[in-house]
Amino acid sequence: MNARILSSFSPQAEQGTTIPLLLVAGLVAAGIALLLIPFLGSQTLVDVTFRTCSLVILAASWNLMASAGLISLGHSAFFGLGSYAGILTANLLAVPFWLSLVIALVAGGVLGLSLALVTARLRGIFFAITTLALSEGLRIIAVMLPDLTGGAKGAYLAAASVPSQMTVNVAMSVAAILACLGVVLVFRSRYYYALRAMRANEHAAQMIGIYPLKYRVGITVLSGAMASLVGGIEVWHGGYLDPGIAFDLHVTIMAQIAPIIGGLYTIVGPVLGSVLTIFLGDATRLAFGHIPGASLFVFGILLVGCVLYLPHGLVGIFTRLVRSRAALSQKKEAVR
Amino acid sequence: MLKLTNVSKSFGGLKAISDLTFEVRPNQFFGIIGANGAGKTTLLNLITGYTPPSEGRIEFEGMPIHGLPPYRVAHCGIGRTFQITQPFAEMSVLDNVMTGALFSRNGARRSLRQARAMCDEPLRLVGLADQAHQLAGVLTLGARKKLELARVLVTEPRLLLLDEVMGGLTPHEIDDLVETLRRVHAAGTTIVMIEHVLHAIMNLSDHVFVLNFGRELYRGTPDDVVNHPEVIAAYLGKPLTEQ
Amino acid sequence: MTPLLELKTLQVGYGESLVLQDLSLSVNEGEIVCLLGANGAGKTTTTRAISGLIAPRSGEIRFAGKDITTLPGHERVTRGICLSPEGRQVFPNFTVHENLLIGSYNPAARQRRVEKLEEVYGLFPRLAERRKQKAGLMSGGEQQMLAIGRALMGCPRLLVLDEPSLGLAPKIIIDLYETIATIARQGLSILFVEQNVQAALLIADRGYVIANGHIAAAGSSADLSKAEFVQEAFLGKKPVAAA
Amino acid sequence: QETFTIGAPASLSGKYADYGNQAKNGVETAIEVWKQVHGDKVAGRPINVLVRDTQSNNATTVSLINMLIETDKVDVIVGPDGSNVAAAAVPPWKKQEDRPIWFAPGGSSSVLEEEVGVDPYFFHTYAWTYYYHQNTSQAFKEIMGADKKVAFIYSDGAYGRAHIDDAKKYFEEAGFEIVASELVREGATDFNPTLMRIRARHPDILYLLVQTNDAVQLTKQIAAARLDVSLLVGTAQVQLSSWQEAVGVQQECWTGVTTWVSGLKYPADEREPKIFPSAADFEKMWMEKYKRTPDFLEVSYYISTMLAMLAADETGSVDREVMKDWLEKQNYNTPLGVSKFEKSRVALHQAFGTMVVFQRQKQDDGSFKSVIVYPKEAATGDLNLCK
Amino acid sequence: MMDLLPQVLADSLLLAGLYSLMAVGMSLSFGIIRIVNFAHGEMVMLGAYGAYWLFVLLGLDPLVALPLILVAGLCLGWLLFRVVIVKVLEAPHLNQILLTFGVGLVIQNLVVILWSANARSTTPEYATASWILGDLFLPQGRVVAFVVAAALIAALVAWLHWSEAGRATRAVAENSAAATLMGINVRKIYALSFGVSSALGAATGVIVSFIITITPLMGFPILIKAVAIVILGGLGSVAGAVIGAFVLATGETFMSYYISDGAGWAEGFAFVIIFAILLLRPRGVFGQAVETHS
Ligand SMILES: Nc1ncnc2c1ncn2[C@@H]1O[C@H](COP(=O)(O)OP(=O)(O)OP(=O)(O)O)[C@@H](O)[C@H]1O
Ligand SMILES: Nc1ncnc2c1ncn2[C@@H]1O[C@H](COP(=O)(O)OP(=O)(O)OP(=O)(O)O)[C@@H](O)[C@H]1O
Ligand SMILES: CC(C)C[C@H](N)C(=O)O
Ligand SMILES: [Mg+2]
Ligand SMILES: [Mg+2]
Repeated sequence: MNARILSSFSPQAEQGTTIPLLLVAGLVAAGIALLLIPFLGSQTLVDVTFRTCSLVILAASWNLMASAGLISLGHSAFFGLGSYAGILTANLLAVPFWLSLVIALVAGGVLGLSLALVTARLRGIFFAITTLALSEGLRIIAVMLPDLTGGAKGAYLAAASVPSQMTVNVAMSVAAILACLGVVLVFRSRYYYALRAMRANEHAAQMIGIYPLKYRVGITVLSGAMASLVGGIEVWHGGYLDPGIAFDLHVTIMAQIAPIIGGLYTIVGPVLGSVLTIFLGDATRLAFGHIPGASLFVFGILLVGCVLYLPHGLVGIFTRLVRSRAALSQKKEAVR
Repeated sequence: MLKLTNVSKSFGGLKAISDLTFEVRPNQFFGIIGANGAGKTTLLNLITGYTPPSEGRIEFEGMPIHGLPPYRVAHCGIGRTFQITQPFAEMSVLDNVMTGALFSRNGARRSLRQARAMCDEPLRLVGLADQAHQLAGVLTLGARKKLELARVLVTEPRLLLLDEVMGGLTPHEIDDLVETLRRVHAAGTTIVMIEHVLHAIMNLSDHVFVLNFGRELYRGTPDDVVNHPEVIAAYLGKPLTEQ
Repeated sequence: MTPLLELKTLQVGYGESLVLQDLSLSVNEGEIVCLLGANGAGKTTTTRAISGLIAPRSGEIRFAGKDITTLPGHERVTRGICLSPEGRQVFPNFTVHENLLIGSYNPAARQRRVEKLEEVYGLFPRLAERRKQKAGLMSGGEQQMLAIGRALMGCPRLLVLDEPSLGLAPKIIIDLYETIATIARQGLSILFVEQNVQAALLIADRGYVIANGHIAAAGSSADLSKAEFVQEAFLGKKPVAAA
Repeated sequence: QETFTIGAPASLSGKYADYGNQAKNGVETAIEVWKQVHGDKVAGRPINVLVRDTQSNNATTVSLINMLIETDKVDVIVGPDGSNVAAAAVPPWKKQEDRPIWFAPGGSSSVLEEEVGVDPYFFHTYAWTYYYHQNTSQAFKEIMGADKKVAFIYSDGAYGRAHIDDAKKYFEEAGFEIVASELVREGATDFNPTLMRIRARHPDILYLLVQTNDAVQLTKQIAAARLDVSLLVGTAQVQLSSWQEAVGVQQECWTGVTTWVSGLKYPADEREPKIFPSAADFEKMWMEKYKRTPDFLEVSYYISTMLAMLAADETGSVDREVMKDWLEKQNYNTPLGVSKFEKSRVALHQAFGTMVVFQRQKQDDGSFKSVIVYPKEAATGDLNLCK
Repeated sequence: MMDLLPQVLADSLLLAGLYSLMAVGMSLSFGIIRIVNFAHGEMVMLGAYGAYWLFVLLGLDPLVALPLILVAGLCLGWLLFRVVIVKVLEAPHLNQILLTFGVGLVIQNLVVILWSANARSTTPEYATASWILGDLFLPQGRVVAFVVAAALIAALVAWLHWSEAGRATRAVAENSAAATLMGINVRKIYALSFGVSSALGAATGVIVSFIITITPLMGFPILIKAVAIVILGGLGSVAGAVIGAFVLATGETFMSYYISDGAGWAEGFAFVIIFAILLLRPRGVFGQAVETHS
């Protein structure tokens, strides 16, 4: 039992084919709750749920790339592209809500594909900075093509049929559930082994037959599509878009913070991390929001604290707890 | 089975491999020795696609493989270990081996469960079964060398290239490994082995190839090699019997 | 007389693994001591512990009568322990001359810099010829000379050499050993790690053999080269295990 | 007990923190004054002010608006500031069936106006971009004549993009010749290329359409470039004390256009003289409290907050229909002029669109003063040409 | 527009000086400690505020304040290293980036709390004066900044190459373990180089204090630009950073002069170059062999 729980949390999961019951149960319960909240919850709950789901997807998407050793400093590129794909197709081609989401999804996938192909030789910090450049570059394009994007003045969603807020909220919940399922599937498939092997050592990975580009493309397409989808949904939620919002570094940073304080390279880490990040963000905003600068100041301190004192995230703590308990029980057995 | 024709490799001005021609026949146990920097590791890198040869042809089972990327070479049925071990540090020993099982030639058709089932045998063979759940990153050098071997064995290569797998092992472990390799060989795997542990390589190989400054110095049976004056001068220093 | 260097029941490890389990040895003033052991036995780890690159888990290191167990590495240099590390570790983008200059970074050595430079250049004329060349472009053997010369620049009382003959041509190895003997005659103590056991035992006064994390054998060079244990493990005389 | 709740989303951190702080000062001062004058209650209810930080972030703003309306059930919204943030607040507010009355004392972008449309609950208490340029083009035409060459510099940010089209339109209509209209990047390190291009066109009037940060740097670079222009004009920044302090003596001759500037002569209101003192007294009060003259956002936030409280108190109701009807009818004399709401280009409720053109002029004691030069009835001095 | 060419070149040169100093500090801490310091922009910001307050409160000219601020920057960098950075020396790149980002966020908002978000600038006389040489027009402030930047970079290079401590610093950069064996206190050198890097950042702040606008958020655009330059030139190389700065400054200036709306696209130029360089020469023009595994 312990080993099973452990495997679902720890980065070095082993029982590849067995999905622990607890995890399944937890996920199903969380999924049902997520789907019900838009209908039953209070406005605050609905709002927090929406933002948490949004961050969960972004964090999971970022974490997928990171799992393959691809550190993205420009996740807002995907988010922003998705947002623009959503709003432009809705405004110019009058596509309905669901279709615009599909388009955002595809756009993100295509951007991921191009990124993977273009950066096939880059790793580590070099890949990271390319993504940063990608995001800033897209922002400049959006700013400099006002006839298309509305430019810095921004553009409002002018769709003929705006779905109800509840529909948009449900869409985000569904997307979050699908994203988590997607991640679970990836982490329970051969992909998971390829990703970790690539992250550890692309050289050696090749020698046992892994074609890194194939998996790199796969993962950036998936990850890009996920992040783009969030951008697409957010546009229908916010109804307004400008380049600063779309390609905001804040999106990237949040997408990184969540997995790091949750637990990098794990399934539940980004989810836990997102919940905690949203909580900390709201708490600091409510507690210190009336003093200029204070809310981000406190948030910064919390962030620094998390990096210093939770180097392996919440999951790390949990794993250590389970480990030491397992060790304890083993010792007891040995005594007997 | 493996055939090199006039293969050369230079790094800038340095000619690490010059004009090598040799052939490894099916089910041979082919030993390679040579001084440090003679070009042995470079040779393996050439065969497995990590560095393209400057000149020459490399064929495997009649197919040219020079210029193929490493993963394609691996899919052809060639496995190798690294002299400087390259474990996937954040994965457990078992996961390391499983990765091998999943992505080898036939791996595509295997489920995770099947791949998992294939790992026990190689782990047992190299003596890592006890440590299957440890993180590869914390293994000792010797254990890492064993892991290298297990990870490549599980891919069921037809040609196995070993780069100093015995370095870092105790004499006792070396003896065990010699036995293991003998069995792998007997089961039909062709093996090319680079080794400084002389008694192991002399004992296992049926053919020994001596490399010196990137060139062939001599080749022959182990007994021929250890008694050849040039080999003694370039590599052994003194006749084996005097050592 | 208290020994210059004394290691008492030292335990050293990396991460979860313990490499040296209970190691004690000593080096007297003006003595040449060699350290033998299989690959991965912990020889390098011992030299790293002595020069403070890794902290022991327990045990004691005494130098010139003082406890230096917790002294940081750079301060040990000031006290007179200089290491020529495994794999040479020269500063590749520094010129040969700069490498030597940085060797006498510690204040005591800085005062004797000119004199020491002359001494090193005298010892290795090759370095003098190449003083303006970038160290990274030097041949392996030249880099090894540089590493030793650099360690000498620090005006050591105890010179620790980790596999100084690695990558050197046999002829240079002979030169090197003569040099080591010369240095020792000037009153310096030397602790060196060597794979080339025969040569090592020729110039060393005493030797230690590390196995399984402790000293498995110790004694004068003459005794050691006769010991069956050493012969089996290092001199290739062990009959191949008939399993 | 039920309260009268004012939701005040303000950008207290992030890139608009400067504006957010002014917004907060305006709202808080209004509450303070109200309590001194009318006691602790509005329409018989205790006052509850929720100042919330948008962090200059659009997503946060959307959540804030949703929560203020649905969870906090605010009776009015005052804010937010900063064009992007204000723009982002529109859709979530409009989406709510029972949206409360919204005072917008910040955003000037006509994109925002178009999106709000004829919504009856939207009350704009600040000038739209086109007011700026109607006023300046008219002022300069009357004072200098229209046979002048104008060059515009606008930023690629929301501010510049929102202004440039209207600016060109009105100056062209007034008969000016537009010789250059140069885009600059927000936060660029060097504006010299742009200035050199403009120098080649020899404009008489150089008009900046950029935010304060860029304006500070541009002002200094323009001074260094020794452009031969007769008039330097800016929009929002010229009356901001932060700009004035940052550029020091270089503020000489800069001309601005705004709703509020020190030295306006609006009288006190007779019914509520303490709530709406004369412009001069208001300034005095502000000087006592903050040791400086108020900035324009502070004034419009103050007045908007006051109007919200009066609407409830006078009608004795917090019903938005009742308040809206009252607001449509009221007209106070405020420090910003008469508070009557009228139709603007698109939107239904617009007050304080009257703008004045003023110039920073050096006084004998070496200090600088904003001299109002247009409209004539408000003028306190003449427009000087720059040397 | 060819007659503008001398002016274009002069503008490029002056801008390049500024960019060089922005990037060199950042490059230094990466080259020696292997840390991409995302709080470097905040060092610049603090330097600018330092210059501002000394200017406003004590009437000190920024150039007079420069030595004081260099020392203060050094101390602050040293302290920052000792208190937080040292704890992530061995951590993955990602944790380091996030940590320094968090530190930047804290500093930024601390400044907002202490001094508000108002825009500020220092106004020494040379900030708004200029020299005119024939057709050539040289803003004094920028010339001053260029001279200061050049002098500081020259001093840094001289220190690195000819002083004992500088040599030790380079040794640490090349091989920190071997440096210990030379008797060099590696931690101290790390702290020192982080301090020097911060001091250079603060010095950048001083010279931009009379050129661009001082706000709590001014650091981020500077950081992005510095990152671009450092990547262009190759991580960890001072010469590379200077060359990268020249490439970027020249490109931006030319675009602004010769392309309509070029000023708006100019920043895009940096990113196009980054892409091109990374694709053609993943280690930058002057890159040292930098480990690419994170
Ligand atoms: N990438 C490279 N660039 C330049 N020179 C190289 C490179 N790789 C290897 N060399 C050089 O080529 C020569 C052969 O190296 P190789 O690693 O093949 O030796 P080896 O025979 O495996 O030695 P050892 O027994 O020490 O493993 C050496 O001199 C080495 O320095
Ligand atoms: N940085 C490290 N992290 C973890 N384990 C290490 C590390 N360095 C060495 N080891 C392990 O410690 C053991 C002893 O290594 P050491 O380098 O001291 O051996 P050695 O006797 O010098 O061997 P060689 O003859 O190969 O140089 C080896 O098993 C090695 O795997
Ligand atoms: C906040 C205000 C000063 C106005 C803002 N700059 C805008 O254009 O909307
Ligand atoms: Mg080799
Ligand atoms: Mg060793």
